[in-house]
Amino acid sequence: MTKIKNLEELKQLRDQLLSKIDLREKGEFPEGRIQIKVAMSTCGIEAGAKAVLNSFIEELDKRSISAIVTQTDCLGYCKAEPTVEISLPDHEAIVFGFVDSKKVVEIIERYIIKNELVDGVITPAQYEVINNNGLGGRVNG
Amino acid sequence: MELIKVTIDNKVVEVEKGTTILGAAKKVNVDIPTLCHFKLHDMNIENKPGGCRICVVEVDGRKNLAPACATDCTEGMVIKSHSVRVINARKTVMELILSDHPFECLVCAKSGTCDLQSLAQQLGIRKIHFEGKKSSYRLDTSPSIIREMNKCIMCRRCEMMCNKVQTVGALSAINRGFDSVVSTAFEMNLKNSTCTYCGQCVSVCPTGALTEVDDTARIIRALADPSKTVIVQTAPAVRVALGEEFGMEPGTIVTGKMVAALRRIGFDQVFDTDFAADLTIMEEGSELLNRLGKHLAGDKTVKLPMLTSCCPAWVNFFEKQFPDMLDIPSTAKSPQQMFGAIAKTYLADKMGIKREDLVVVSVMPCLAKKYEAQRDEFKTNGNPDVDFSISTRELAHLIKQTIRDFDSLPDEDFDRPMGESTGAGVIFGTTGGVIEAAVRSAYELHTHKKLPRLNFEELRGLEGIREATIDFDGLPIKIGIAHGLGNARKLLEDIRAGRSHFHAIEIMSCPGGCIGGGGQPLHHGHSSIIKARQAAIYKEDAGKAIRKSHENPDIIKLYDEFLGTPLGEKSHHLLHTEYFNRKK
Amino acid sequence: MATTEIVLKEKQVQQIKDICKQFNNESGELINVLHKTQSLFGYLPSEVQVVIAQELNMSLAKVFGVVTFYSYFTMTPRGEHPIDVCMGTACYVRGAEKVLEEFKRQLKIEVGETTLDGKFSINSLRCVGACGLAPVVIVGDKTYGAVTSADVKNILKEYENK
Amino acid sequence: MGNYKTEILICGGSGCKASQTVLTAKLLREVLEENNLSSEVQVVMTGCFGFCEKGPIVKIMPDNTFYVKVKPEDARELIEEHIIKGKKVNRLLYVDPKTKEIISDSKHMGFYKKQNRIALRNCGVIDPENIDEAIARNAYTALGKVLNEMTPEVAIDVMKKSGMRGRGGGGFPTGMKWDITSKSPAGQKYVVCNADEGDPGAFMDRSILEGDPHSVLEAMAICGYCIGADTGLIYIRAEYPLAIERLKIAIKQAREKGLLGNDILGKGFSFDVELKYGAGAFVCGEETALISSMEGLRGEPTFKPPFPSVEGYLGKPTNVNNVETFASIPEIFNKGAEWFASIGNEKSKGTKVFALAGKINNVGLIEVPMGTTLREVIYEIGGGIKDGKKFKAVQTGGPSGGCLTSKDLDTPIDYDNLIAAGSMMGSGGMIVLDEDDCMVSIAKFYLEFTVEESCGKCSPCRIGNKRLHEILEKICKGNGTLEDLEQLRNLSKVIKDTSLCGLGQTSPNPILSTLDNFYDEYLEHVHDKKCRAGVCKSLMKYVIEPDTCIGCTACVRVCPVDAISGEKKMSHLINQATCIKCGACYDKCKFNAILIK
Repeated sequence: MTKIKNLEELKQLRDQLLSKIDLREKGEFPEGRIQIKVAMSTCGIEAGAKAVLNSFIEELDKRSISAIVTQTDCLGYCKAEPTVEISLPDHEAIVFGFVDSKKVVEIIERYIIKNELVDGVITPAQYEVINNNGLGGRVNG
Repeated sequence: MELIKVTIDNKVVEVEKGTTILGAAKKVNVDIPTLCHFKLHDMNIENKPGGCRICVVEVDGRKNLAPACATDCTEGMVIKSHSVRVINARKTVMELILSDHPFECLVCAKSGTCDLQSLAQQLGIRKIHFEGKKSSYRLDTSPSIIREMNKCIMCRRCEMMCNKVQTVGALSAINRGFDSVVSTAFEMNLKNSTCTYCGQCVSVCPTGALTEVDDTARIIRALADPSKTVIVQTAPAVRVALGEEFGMEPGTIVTGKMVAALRRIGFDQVFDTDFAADLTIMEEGSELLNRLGKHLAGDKTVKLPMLTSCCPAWVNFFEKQFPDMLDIPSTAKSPQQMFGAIAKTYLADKMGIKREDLVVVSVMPCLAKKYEAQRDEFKTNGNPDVDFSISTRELAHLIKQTIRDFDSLPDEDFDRPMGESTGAGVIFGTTGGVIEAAVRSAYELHTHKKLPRLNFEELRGLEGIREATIDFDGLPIKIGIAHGLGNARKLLEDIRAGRSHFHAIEIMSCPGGCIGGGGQPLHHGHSSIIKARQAAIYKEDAGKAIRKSHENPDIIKLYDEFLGTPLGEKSHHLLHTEYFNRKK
Repeated sequence: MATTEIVLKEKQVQQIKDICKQFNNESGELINVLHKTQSLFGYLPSEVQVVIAQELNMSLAKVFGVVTFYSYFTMTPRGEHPIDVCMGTACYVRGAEKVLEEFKRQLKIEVGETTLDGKFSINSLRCVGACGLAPVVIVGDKTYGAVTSADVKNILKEYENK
Repeated sequence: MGNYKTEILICGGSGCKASQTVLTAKLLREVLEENNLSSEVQVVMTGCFGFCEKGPIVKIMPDNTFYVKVKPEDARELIEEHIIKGKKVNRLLYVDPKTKEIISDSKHMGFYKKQNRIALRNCGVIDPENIDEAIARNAYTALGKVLNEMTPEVAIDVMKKSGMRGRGGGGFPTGMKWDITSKSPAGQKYVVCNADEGDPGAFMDRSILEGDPHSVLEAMAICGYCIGADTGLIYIRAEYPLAIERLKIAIKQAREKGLLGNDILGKGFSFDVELKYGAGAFVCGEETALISSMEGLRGEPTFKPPFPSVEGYLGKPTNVNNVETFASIPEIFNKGAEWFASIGNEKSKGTKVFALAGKINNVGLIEVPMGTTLREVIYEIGGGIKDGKKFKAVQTGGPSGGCLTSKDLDTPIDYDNLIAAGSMMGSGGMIVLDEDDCMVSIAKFYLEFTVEESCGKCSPCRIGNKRLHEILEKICKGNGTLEDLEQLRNLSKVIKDTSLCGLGQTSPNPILSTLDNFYDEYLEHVHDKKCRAGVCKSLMKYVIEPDTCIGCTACVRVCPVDAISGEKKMSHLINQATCIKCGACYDKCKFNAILIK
């Protein structure tokens, strides 16, 4: 291990290392952060939810966007799997259906970065919370 | 030195910064009782653990009481030494201490001289409001010292003496809390420990926890036995301290009364260890000259410096802790043992009795002498050269048991031949005295010239380690003096490391030498008493007609009639000894 | 001290000497030396203390004074299955004393003692920091939580045939 | 690194480790491996989360899900359900005892809501064995800031302005202590961290060292810079092997990074830290005794003055602070003295960590702003008294402290208020007592502790505490008299007034405060020979209520001395002569048929 020579180096190192505990920092204080929940129930996994989750992490990373990407239980809309719930700060959470890797890029580029409307949104009114086992408990938080 | 003002019991006093409340109180004659605190001012010896909490006083603005012995005065301090709160606290603490102390005062060896007892009296303790478990320890009896730790109050004075002053390390506080006590390693018997029997622990113990083995009853029995002839020898330091036991001023010389008392007690002959001290000088002085001569002639097998060997605790010390250096001390026996060896041969012959029928008693300022007398190498067919050795304190007890008025006894002289002594023999009783006596004789024996002076001020004093160079007519003799085994250790370690430049070193185990011995009347921490004894020793010396050992006519006669020459065959056999590795 | 006398093997003496040397034979390091030595021997018999005193050039009485001051140091070997009963306040108010009493009763030994067969020894500890599990008993490496006096028999049974 | 999608934090504090979290972590990793998830999910062993009652704690991030009482056998389900399926394992989630609502975000739990974690900021968050995680959480930036921007005087001034007071018990202003040590003549000086946590029932220092050792090391270095010391010593209990291990790792890693050693951060300041071990002596928490012990001696205190700041370790000026004090310090420099001073109340600033234990629902380690009331701590954070029993008292300050009662519940907790109420802050032990606790026995318990831990140097503590304990034993045996009660009070006062060190000066507090607050209970013991809590064996007996006993024989089977007899399905009887009052039957009886009389 090389020695840290001065305060600047220490601060640089700290900034690099932040990613190491990023998950914890973000998870503890999700308020004011972009939260992406990928439904990972059996139906979701079959429909490719895992690949979607990975794409989100990769694509966000590429763009250096800090977001909390978690998995959640079935969002109750099995026919539209893979489904993803996205909540932006100061916005109502919305759910996208039939998400694939391409859609992931679109959601990031357009909805997350530019805040434009993107196709594939299942409006909240269309479903109810069926299973309160979902991570976060309430979807409309 | 910065001066600060404090108020004690409404009296304003100015003291130097760094003065304790206790010190300031003394200045204005306010008596604050102490128990664990102990100080020998002139010898840099102090025990100040702040543990007993008897000396607590009230200090304005302080939330709890302050121990006067350990609290330094600060500017403007206002102190109350006997407020209701203080008195209540002191009495309660005293009662607590007594609640863990046997109530055997009437039959305790320390009764009458016990600090705890007098303090209880001073504080007016009439009832002990607490009862509960009392500490219980095994009685430990050694040849010299008895440890009865049920009576220990954890003042830690003995521990301080044994470790800081003497560096003997036989004692330490052990366990903790209520079970804590001062003890030996593994609570072994003192006789198996590194103890040298110097008795300094006994001389500072405020209670009956540490006392000497009392041999007076055995002496009374011997005196009553018609088949025995009982003779006694008295060490030089005894005569300048014994008077204290009878209320006399410290430093009072009671040689004549002591001799008279011993006769009245029933000793058949009363002799003087000073005679044997002169004999020691003959042997030790000759040995020094012999070793010096060989050394100067280039004989590398001869070790220098030569160390004196008349102090038995010192002998125990190096046998137990420096067994690699057994060839450095002089082989001359101590005066007590030279006396015994001569008494049981030369004297017994003269008196026409068998050695078994001659009982030799010694009165010593020392507890280690008891052990020394019991050493196997000082016995012939199991019969010891010295049968019993008692301390100055024991002699006082013996006198008190038999004589009503010590004060009004006439002055009497020692018996001859072993009662004749010189000033050189007398000064054995103080630190620096043995080497001064040796110088007086060695100079003349070496140079064959008369000494230009008799008093060697450069060898006197109470500094722990002293050194001086004495001109032996062109030959500078470098002399070292140490008293207190801690100081002795320093010189020994120098020798071991090859740093020592001395030709001869005098070592006395007890601070002050024999005048401060473990068998002396208790000085209760007043170093002025030790100083007064020292002054008396030199006064006794100055008053002697003969002040050089080799001029003692009875010594000259002894060599003529019996021994031959110093270091001769007979001398070697009777007056010299060997040392043993007693390290465990 | 009623400890059985032992004779140290030369190798063991050397081990103690090595430990002392690691700490530069400094008497100020006595406590560290005692820790290391105790972890080697399991306890600090007098023979061990003799070597330490010699190596650190200090009085044996002082070494013994230190050993007997600290409750962590022991001069008696612990049992094969040392039982530590936490007597921290949290455990005490949740009944640790009864548990301790029961261990003492079952094994017929006092705190700090070892059973004659050398199997068990009992010690009381001051707070092991597992207050959520109070009362806590540790046997060897195993921790038992929420122990009641009725559990004692079963806990001992686990070790009886080991 | 940084590529993990999920992290499973599992408590590696001593308490939870006792519940096999090492095994749980191993199993979690194995199941992850089985499912090829090792590269996506990381298991991190952290320090203590504090909520010990519910331990072992497992927290999954970034999902922010807080699982409680997780056993090794739960590992598979956690991975297969939560990690793979995204399904929370409900049975391992925390249920609010009042609302019965499932809460998975710890911030919303009563236990955490009112807490403000400064000293504990990294505990349960980072892997204490990985300096990178500490650095990511700002470790050593405060040191860097001090070295770059401040002279020692300025830095000491920050400490003074922060109002920080020693968290070890006395509450001496930390800045002032540093100032005094810095002004002692230059030369060798020492920074000592007192990690000899001896209060039975307090374990905050251990948790901090186990969970966030770097914050202590960093603060010691800051202190070293301020007072002019290049050596730090941590005096730590040998009974804390895990904390020792983690400290050793932390010191090694800090040295490798150049954050300890020579020329730290290029500013020419050198500082290193060594460990010294305690060996089981409560009195060594007292700083002069601690120093004696560090010097290899018996841990006996010495009279002050001289204070360690003037004459300490090896006779050199020494600054002694405790673990919690040090752990709070980097944040003071990171966020400013004003920030710190804004927390707490008038005379006590910042936060204090308490070890909440005893008859309370939420046992654990908490950190609250000074000035929080006892009621908030006990009822909101602590979740109230266990088993619906009645609150009786809360003991703070351990063996040096006292008992506070319901009348003190709304007292804001700070140094001065606790003393005024007859207790003290101490190191932060907080033991809640209920109606089943005998206050005389509680006092006796503490005195027994003091008697065992007294060093024996001064007579009032050595003998006086023994006598106090004996009197209490006498009272508990039913042999006490009214004079004994008077004696207790008088002797207690003298011991406080005359003892040499803090141990003896405070050891009678448990007696005095219980005498003040529960005199009627003492009177009952003495006068009526009755122990209302049924704790004092000599003053109680177990009897079987014949009407309630159904003769299930459960008590017979559990009785260790065969004192219970009776036919099956018939009411049983306890032979009082044989009964040893162990209480096993009482604990066992499901029908409340055994009564304490």
